[in-house]
Amino acid sequence: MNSSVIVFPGSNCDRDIAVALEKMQFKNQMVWHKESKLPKSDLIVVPGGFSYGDYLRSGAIAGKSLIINEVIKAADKGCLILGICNGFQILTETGLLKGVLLRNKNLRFINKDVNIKIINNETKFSNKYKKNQILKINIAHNEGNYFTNSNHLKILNNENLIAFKYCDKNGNINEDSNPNGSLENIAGIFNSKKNILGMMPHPERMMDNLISNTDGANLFLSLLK
Amino acid sequence: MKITNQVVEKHGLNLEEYSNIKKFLKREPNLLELGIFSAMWNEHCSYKSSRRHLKNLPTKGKQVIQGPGENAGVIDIGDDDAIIFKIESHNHPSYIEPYQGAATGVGGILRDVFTMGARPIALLNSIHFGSPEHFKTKSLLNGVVSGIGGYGNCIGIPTVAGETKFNKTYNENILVNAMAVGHAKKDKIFYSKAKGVNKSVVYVGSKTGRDGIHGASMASAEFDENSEEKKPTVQVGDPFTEKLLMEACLELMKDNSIISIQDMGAAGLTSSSVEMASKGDLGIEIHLDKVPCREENMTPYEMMLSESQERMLIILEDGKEKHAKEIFKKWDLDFVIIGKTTDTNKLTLKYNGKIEGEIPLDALASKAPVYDRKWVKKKLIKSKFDFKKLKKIKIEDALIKILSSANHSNKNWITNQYDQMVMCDTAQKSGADSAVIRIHDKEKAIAVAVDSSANYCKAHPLTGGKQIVCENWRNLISVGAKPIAITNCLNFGNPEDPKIMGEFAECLIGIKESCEFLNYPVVSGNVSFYNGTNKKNISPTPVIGGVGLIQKLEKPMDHLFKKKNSDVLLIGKTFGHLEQSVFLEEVHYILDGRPPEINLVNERNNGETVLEIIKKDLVNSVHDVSNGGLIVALAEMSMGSDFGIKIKKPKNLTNLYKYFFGEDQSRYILEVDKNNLERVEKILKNNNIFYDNIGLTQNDYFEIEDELKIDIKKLYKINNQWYNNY
Amino acid sequence: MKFTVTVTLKKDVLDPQGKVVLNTLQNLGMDNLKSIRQGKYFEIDMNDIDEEKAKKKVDDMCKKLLANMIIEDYKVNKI
Amino acid sequence: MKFTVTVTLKKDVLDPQGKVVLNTLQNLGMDNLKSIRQGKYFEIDMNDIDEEKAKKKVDDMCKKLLANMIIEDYKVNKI
Ligand SMILES: Nc1ncnc2c1ncn2[C@@H]1O[C@H](COP(=O)(O)OP(=O)(O)O)[C@@H](O)[C@H]1O
Ligand SMILES: [Mg+2]
Repeated sequence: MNSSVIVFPGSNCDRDIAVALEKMQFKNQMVWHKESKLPKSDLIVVPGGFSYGDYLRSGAIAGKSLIINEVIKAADKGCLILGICNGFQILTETGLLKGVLLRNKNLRFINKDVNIKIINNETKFSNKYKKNQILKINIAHNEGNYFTNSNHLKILNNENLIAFKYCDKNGNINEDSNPNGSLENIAGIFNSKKNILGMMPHPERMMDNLISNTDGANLFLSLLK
Repeated sequence: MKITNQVVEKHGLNLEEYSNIKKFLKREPNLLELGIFSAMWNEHCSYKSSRRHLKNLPTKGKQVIQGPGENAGVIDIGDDDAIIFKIESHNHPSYIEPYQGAATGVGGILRDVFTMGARPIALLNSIHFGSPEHFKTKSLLNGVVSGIGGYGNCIGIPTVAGETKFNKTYNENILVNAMAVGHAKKDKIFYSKAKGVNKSVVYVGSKTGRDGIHGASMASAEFDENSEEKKPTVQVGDPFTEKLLMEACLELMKDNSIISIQDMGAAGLTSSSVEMASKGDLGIEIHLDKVPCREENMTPYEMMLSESQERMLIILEDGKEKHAKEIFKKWDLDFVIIGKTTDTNKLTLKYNGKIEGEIPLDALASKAPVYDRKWVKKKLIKSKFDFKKLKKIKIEDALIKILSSANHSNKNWITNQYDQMVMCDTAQKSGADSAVIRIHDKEKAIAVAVDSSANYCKAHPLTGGKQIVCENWRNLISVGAKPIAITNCLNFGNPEDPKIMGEFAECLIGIKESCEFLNYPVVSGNVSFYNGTNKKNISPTPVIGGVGLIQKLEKPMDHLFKKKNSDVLLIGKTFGHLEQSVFLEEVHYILDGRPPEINLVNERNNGETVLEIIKKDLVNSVHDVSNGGLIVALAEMSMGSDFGIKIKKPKNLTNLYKYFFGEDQSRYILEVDKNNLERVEKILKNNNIFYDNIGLTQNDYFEIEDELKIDIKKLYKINNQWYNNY
Repeated sequence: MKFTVTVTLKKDVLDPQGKVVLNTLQNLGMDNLKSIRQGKYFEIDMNDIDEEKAKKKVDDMCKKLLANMIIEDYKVNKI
Repeated sequence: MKFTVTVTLKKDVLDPQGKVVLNTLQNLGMDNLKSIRQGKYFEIDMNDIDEEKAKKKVDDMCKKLLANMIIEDYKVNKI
């Protein structure tokens, strides 16, 4: 499978995701944001980091870059798009995903391993996971507090567009297991066609038992199917 | 403007120094020149009080590629890999504006490391605050922590280790020391020494503003009526620009375009240009009208003394200008040729074609003042308290008091604000004795840790200096790393006071003794004097940052108990040294007596043996015994693990307080599986190591026979509440 | 020609920052404080001479970048 | 009684955010844009009846929390 990782000034998880993709045998290319054309890709990843320093609003300025128009076009044609952390924020800023990521409830940057539950395992991104499977996965963000209007929230629930929810290690989804104040503990969502996934946790950090665990690997394996 | 005595003094120069300036110039300096002398001759740049003492430190070793004298130290970790690292203070700015002060501290030290060609792979920090009750402490803590996190997180380098302490000695002067560690290829290391005449001098990075112009602030009254307008401004960090600058520099470093490169740190354009030219035995000519400025009407004085962040000076090979410019353009950064190297051995400053200042470089560098300041020795004070008269307190209560105190609480509240995982090579995060960072794409890893003990150093600087190096070495050993070299940040009070100068001199003697004996050279460092106010100096606080090597990272070693029914061995002798201990300080509010002595022979022997045992994969967990003594170390091994311990009461030491809370040095605790015990004991005996089998791990409880039994979950909770309640 | 722009969160959008600021101020002993909402503020200097044109441009900037119209409102003022 | 507060960086203090926003707007094709500086904005609702008292309180809030007096200036307005 061919993948492309978009690199913005201030992206800093671009190398990490590239390493993960290559480990899973993707043929990966890095794409600088000033480029006006995308290489042929089955998967486009918008990586984590602080594109443009998170200035103004996280993701806002990257959302206006040249290459993003190409990403939008590819998405419309059904190309798979994965936005991780800052990438998720950028995808909401472009409108490819609905809703917005607000400041964490405690107003502090949060980096820790949290548990998330697989809510929908019937997508191109998640078919290698079991439904309700609990993963341990690293988060690292200032603005991960997912918010959307009540209409859209209904759609998310009715159409099974919620990918993951924060939970505790026994799978309980409640305020105590919500690290950042996200609506209904949402940690990741799909668009209605389910070819776009935005998520705050970092699957690329969970690829190696020496460093953490391998709970992220199945996401990439799902995509390869 | 006329240079009066008053103007001279406001530049921090004394009259004798001023007359030397006139001698060197053979005339009176103008204001620009005076500002430059003031920047280069101040303590921070000239090391005038410390140089004589620093000279004595051991700085060489088989693995040292570059010792002190460059932007950072460089060590050899085998193959074609080098590690480049340094620690630096940003104490005063952080007290004035904690967020920006701490953030720019991180930014500054990162530049020191990537300017040498290294990609930074880890950040550490040592932060010291006043008493938690002091009215400023809380906001300083908040600001400093979010500033450190804000910069490191944004630029995408993991902040993996550090230390945080509270002590009223820092009420009016906090300490913020940041350390950066980078990785480079051995044959791709860049130095600041200029070479060749008529080479382009290039300014890259952010524009220059009126940030932190010291001299200007002091002399501002004389400038003009609008002096209020020209008040120095706080340096504001821009980690986003630094990230671009870092990537651009690393990109340019891939080929052979750069002759030399130097970040603009303290005293900005002045110190960088002077350093590059004087090291290369050349001259340098700068056209100040070309300097990219952020504000209108900036004067040459302001440009030369500005401490705007995220800037670099590069000397390029002939014909590489266009290539280099393209790289910086790609990263949206300023790139301007502002001058050239000359053969005049002078710093020549031109503005619109006119010479505004000209100074012989040796006057600024090699001939800068050096002082042999008076210093007095500190006597070892016998403790005055009577141990028998101490209030009775249960061991359990004392332990809980310590574990719930500000200084000994779990630091998750802080470290959760730092991205520790970005770059995906952090094998051991904060919370362990050392952090462990894998070298990308390789099997090997480095271990890093920072340490200080102001109480010990205050009580007896020589012993304290010795102790911190050993403690740092122990921390690296505990994760299975072979210690290689250190950097140090020496935070002291006013060096003009012989007592303070004595603390400095003696701490350095202590550091030197340990470093020499342990073959643990100093490769970089930084001195910060004048910490304190109105004759109230801080306790001497040298901070040691160590780097060690793990040849093959198979499983990271940490201090948490892994299984039940393992034997727990205490390595090293326990004498029961309670003077200057956490127990007396936190439980009885006594800070008195001598710090624990160090026997360097035992230190080395114990450490090398523990390392051997770890390498043979014979232990489940390892922890060194430090502040709080044996009981606190054992509690730390239980909290956060699923296993506790059942400790037998000691046979020979009758006083339980001394046994459990004594801070005798050179000790480690090992958790050993029953089936490995024999092999471990054999190694210990072969190496003549004193050890004791002190108990067995067990499920759920931290227990001392017939004395106490606490649920480890409860201990964990107790240990985790201070920050959240503060 | 100078304009100011204020960007504020829409009424039904959670304002975590404002809430924390409110709590903190109350803890600092500020009484009678009913509510506080936080937003962004911009001072924009335009070289245009035609006010109408300039204002339209500023309006455009807000829509295109400065405000996220899903959650935020904005106001433009000439000063 | 309602007040607005604007908090802006002091002149000469680096505004990294404003710089990036300016560049982006220019790249988006906004011409004649001379400068843009970003700050914070607060809307504060007070229960007080005495305007003077209320204003003094808001002033106090700015000094104590809302503005960082080392690098920022603030302005209070009754609306
Ligand atoms: N305590 C110390 N021990 C060893 N070397 C030191 C110490 N303090 C400073 N140095 C060395 O002196 C040189 C100048 O230090 P400094 O002025 O802090 O560097 P920079 O100009 O990069 O900020 C550096 O090479 C540094 O490593
Ligand atoms: Mg330097």
